[in-house]
Amino acid sequence: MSDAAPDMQDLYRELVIDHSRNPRHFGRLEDATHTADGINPLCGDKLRLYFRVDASGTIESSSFEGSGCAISIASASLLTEAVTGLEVDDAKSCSATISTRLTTAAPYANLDAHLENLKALDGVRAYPSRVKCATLAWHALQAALTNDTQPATTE
Amino acid sequence: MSDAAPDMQDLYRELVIDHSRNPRHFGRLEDATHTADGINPLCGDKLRLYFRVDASGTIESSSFEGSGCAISIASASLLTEAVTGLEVDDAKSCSATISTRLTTAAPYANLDAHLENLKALDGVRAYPSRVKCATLAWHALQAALTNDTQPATTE
Amino acid sequence: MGATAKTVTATDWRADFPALDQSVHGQPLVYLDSAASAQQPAAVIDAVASYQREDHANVHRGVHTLSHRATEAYEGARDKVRDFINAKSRSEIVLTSGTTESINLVAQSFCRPRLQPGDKILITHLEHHANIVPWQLVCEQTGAELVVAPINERGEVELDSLLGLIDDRVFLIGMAHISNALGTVCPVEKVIEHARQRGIPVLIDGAQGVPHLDVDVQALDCDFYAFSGHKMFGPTGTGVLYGREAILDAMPPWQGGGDMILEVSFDKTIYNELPYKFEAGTPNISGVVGLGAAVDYLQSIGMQTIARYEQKLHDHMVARLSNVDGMRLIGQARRKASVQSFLLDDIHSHDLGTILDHQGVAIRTGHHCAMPVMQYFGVSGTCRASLAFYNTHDDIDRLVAALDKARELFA
Amino acid sequence: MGATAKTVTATDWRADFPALDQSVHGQPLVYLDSAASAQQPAAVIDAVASYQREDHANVHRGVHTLSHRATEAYEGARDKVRDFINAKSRSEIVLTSGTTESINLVAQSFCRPRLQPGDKILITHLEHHANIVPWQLVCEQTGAELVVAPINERGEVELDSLLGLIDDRVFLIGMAHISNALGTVCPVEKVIEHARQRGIPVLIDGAQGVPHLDVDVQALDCDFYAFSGHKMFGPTGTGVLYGREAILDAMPPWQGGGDMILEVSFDKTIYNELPYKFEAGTPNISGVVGLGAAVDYLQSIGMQTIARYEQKLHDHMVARLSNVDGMRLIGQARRKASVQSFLLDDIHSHDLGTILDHQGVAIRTGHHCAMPVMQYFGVSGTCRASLAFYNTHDDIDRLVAALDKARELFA
Ligand SMILES: Cc1ncc(COP(=O)(O)O)c(C=O)c1O
Ligand SMILES: Cc1ncc(COP(=O)(O)O)c(C=O)c1O
Repeated sequence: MSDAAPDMQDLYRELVIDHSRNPRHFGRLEDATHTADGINPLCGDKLRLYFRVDASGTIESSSFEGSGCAISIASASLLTEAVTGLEVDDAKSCSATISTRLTTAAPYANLDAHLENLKALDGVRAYPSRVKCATLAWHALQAALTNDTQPATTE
Repeated sequence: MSDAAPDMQDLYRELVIDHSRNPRHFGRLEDATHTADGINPLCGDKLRLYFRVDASGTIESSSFEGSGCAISIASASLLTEAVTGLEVDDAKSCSATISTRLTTAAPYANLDAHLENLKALDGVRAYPSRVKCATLAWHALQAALTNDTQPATTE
Repeated sequence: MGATAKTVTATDWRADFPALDQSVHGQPLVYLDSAASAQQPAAVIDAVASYQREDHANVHRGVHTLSHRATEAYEGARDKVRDFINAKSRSEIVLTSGTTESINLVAQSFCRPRLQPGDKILITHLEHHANIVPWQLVCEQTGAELVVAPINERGEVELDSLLGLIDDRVFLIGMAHISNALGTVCPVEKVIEHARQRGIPVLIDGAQGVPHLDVDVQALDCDFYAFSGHKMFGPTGTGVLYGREAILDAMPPWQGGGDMILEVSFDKTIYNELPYKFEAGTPNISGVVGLGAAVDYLQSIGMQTIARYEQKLHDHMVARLSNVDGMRLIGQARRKASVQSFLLDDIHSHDLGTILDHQGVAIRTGHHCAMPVMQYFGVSGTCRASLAFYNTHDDIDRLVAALDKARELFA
Repeated sequence: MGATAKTVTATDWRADFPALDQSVHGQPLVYLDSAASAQQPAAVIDAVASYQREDHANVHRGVHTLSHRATEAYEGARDKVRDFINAKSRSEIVLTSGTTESINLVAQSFCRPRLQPGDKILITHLEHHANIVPWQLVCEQTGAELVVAPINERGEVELDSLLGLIDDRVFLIGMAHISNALGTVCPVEKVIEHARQRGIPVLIDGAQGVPHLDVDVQALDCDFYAFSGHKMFGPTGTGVLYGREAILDAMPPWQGGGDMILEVSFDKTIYNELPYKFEAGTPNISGVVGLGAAVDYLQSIGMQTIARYEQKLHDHMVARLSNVDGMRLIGQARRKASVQSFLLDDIHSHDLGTILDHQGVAIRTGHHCAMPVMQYFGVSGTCRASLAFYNTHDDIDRLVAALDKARELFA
């Protein structure tokens, strides 16, 4: 199993394990202006994301709740850190950036400083069956900010 | 095709072609005491057999009507010739004899004189998909004489 | 047709089909029964076998490698089918067990909850039982009425009569793209155009369309299109229901079970999104993998090439058959494809089938699951020769020679 | 169990299954996901391929040689299935696309026309969604009520509670033979005995029963028994509904189409006799041929030999897993077979599945289409290792070693 271990550690990087064990911004956001659910029927991941957007279109605060695997929880937690303080449009394009990063085989592009931590998710690329876990929160972000009422799913 | 022709003529013997073209006892028997339908969904054969059985249990007269392939018509026609004049029980055992003859690979047994003509059907043995055509009338005979109300089918 | 098709030859294609390379009763097989079920190219047979030898597991719910491979193979085939018939979205491709299930699904999920007594389902007189009996069942269940547009003695749907039958009570129109019994190519485009104007949904039974035509559901603009894998050189037990997304979305599920749900509790069950809502239980994974391989194979030749080649062969077959003494052709539509029904003298179709089989020529005989067509023509059954692109001129010669023999035998 | 089983070894059987002879992530595959879908022996894969290469045509309606061969192969497989489960008559063997369709068929054809508001369908808390959602749908359609018998913390159906729920409004009882999520062998014999006394029909979901037990439907005396080909080492897209002849006879058809009719006209349609009445359209011929080959294969080993071997292996697996630190076994019924669900520390099942896969060990994770079971145990999913007779002690060692690795990684 000696050659298996390194890869696994690439998927379950320290930052991922940390965020999955101690998710940031976990819980309901009482005065949220935008919210959306994400469901991954494959593994039963269920997330609800909350955002408070102020009058100028800035995401003042973010949070999430739900349950899921380490990858989906870490991804949601990293997301809340990354998008808080962004303009809505920037957050959306950030969602697109990350989705593309995780789902295509293109060389990794540089990431803006505030997205730097999201590189921790890069390991999922090698695990096609887990990509959806990593992108779930980002789909839900997209849905929340476009006020889509259907829960986002990864199927 | 030279080796194909003889086999075919074994299936379509002269007597079979004759009975299929000029079926005996064809038509409805007005004062029938026993009747039954035979349906072969495979080729759409539909027969109705009629028998008048007298008080002593003898088949006084027989007839049939319907449509079907040469084999099924010839078989029904030959049947009406063979069983007229028989006791009901003898007719039933005759039905069993012929069904066995056509559906098993056992060596041909001798046939009583009144069944002699039925040898003309022996050729179907080599055509498994046509055996049902030859046995249809005999199933219906069985059904008629046991007063079964369901149409006999060969499926 | 014409000049371009002359250069196309079936010889290479034929070699792709292992089943065609055998003798029957000592004669090389001539397979003229593709309308009942087509043979498979080795590419399909091998795709199924190697899926099974290397990649099989259950789909959708697994994280392990085989399950992932199986899911990719299964969902990849759905994408191929989408592309093949040019559906807008993969959500519109519901994988079923065949045309029959596809049509029953529409009858039960789309029609049954909405049909009111007095509503009408409009079909034609040339339909296959699969496009008759499901409507009879749902009409009985709801008090709706089955209305049948007539055909003429050439075996064509009478377009004007059909359009004349359309009124405000018509809830759905179901019709074949190509008749399996007569070969008639039906005027589906015109019917769809009229129906769309009146907001009436149309289901096309494409079981015989997809193997012979270049089908584009967006161009057709139909609401449902149903077809079977085994008639398009793929495995039995596979089929497709194409449905317009908005319509499928509004329909309740068909069967209940695994995979068609997002969440189950005893209080409340939430159904999955399209197309999974309609795919309860473990699907026919290996069959669908084979269906995907069949699409690849057909696309490698090109449906237009196939249609052109077949049209030529069909016309040749009809011409040759017309010259056989004692021949009665049944089905002489002006637009016709791939199929010819006929009777010879007074020889029963079943007998003729046996005599031809004895010479290695496989045709189908009987009612072809289209009894109303038989009733219309006043026959209990017909002989039917049906073509695929793997058939050749030589096959037609063999058919005609076998018919001549049959006449000798019954002379 | 015991002495006799000791002499049995899986090594030879394993070699019959091509898919097991491969590496995943550089490790020899350990396949512990047979409860989701079993692998096929080469005998099945080859039977399907050679049917397709040599004998394929449509069944039932053809006079030509291939059609006759296909019909014999298809109907021959039905006879094998009849023999395998010891049904009284081949009329009682309805071939479907899987357990899911079999159960939906009973819900829609048997129950829907008869259910009155206030009638009850009684199931248990450990059912697969395939034995829940069809009943929810038919209850919604008819106003009947779904009643659920409880399970206990070992994952056993509480027999007394179940029997206590039986009253005059119970129209049908549906229950699993073996739970796919928990491995519980359910007390179906006792339930059937009580139900028979009260004249209540019982459907057994045998999807997990048939691959592991020697099933005899006459000895069981159930009214319906449903199972899937792909869980018994046969092809996907095949399944069986066994039904008592008198009951099937009285049921209206399920789907409409070809083959399920004797006669169709627009006025009146006469349905075919059993079992064809329930088999509309072209069946999954090649799949059913494979199912027949799977039955032959299983019978060549013997279901009792299989059950004995598996029971030993199962008990060994449970013993080994119990000794893993941080292990929580879910499902500890006193009668149990082939399956063990578990959780390890606080590692999410999905993560554990990935880590095991990376070591070549294929398990299933998630809700196993049995969400109510997950709700009962208060978990969103479990890891599930499931066995077939091709698994070995070595597979269990590999599983346990992989779990140890996972604990290291998440330590
Ligand atoms: C107990 C049980 N019932 C029903 C099913 C459904 O079987 P299928 O998906 O083959 O229709 C399964 C398998 O998933 C099962 O394990
Ligand atoms: C025109 C037409 N519709 C429907 C069907 C039914 O297809 P299947 O038997 O594959 O469900 C057929 C084939 O038999 C057909 O030719």
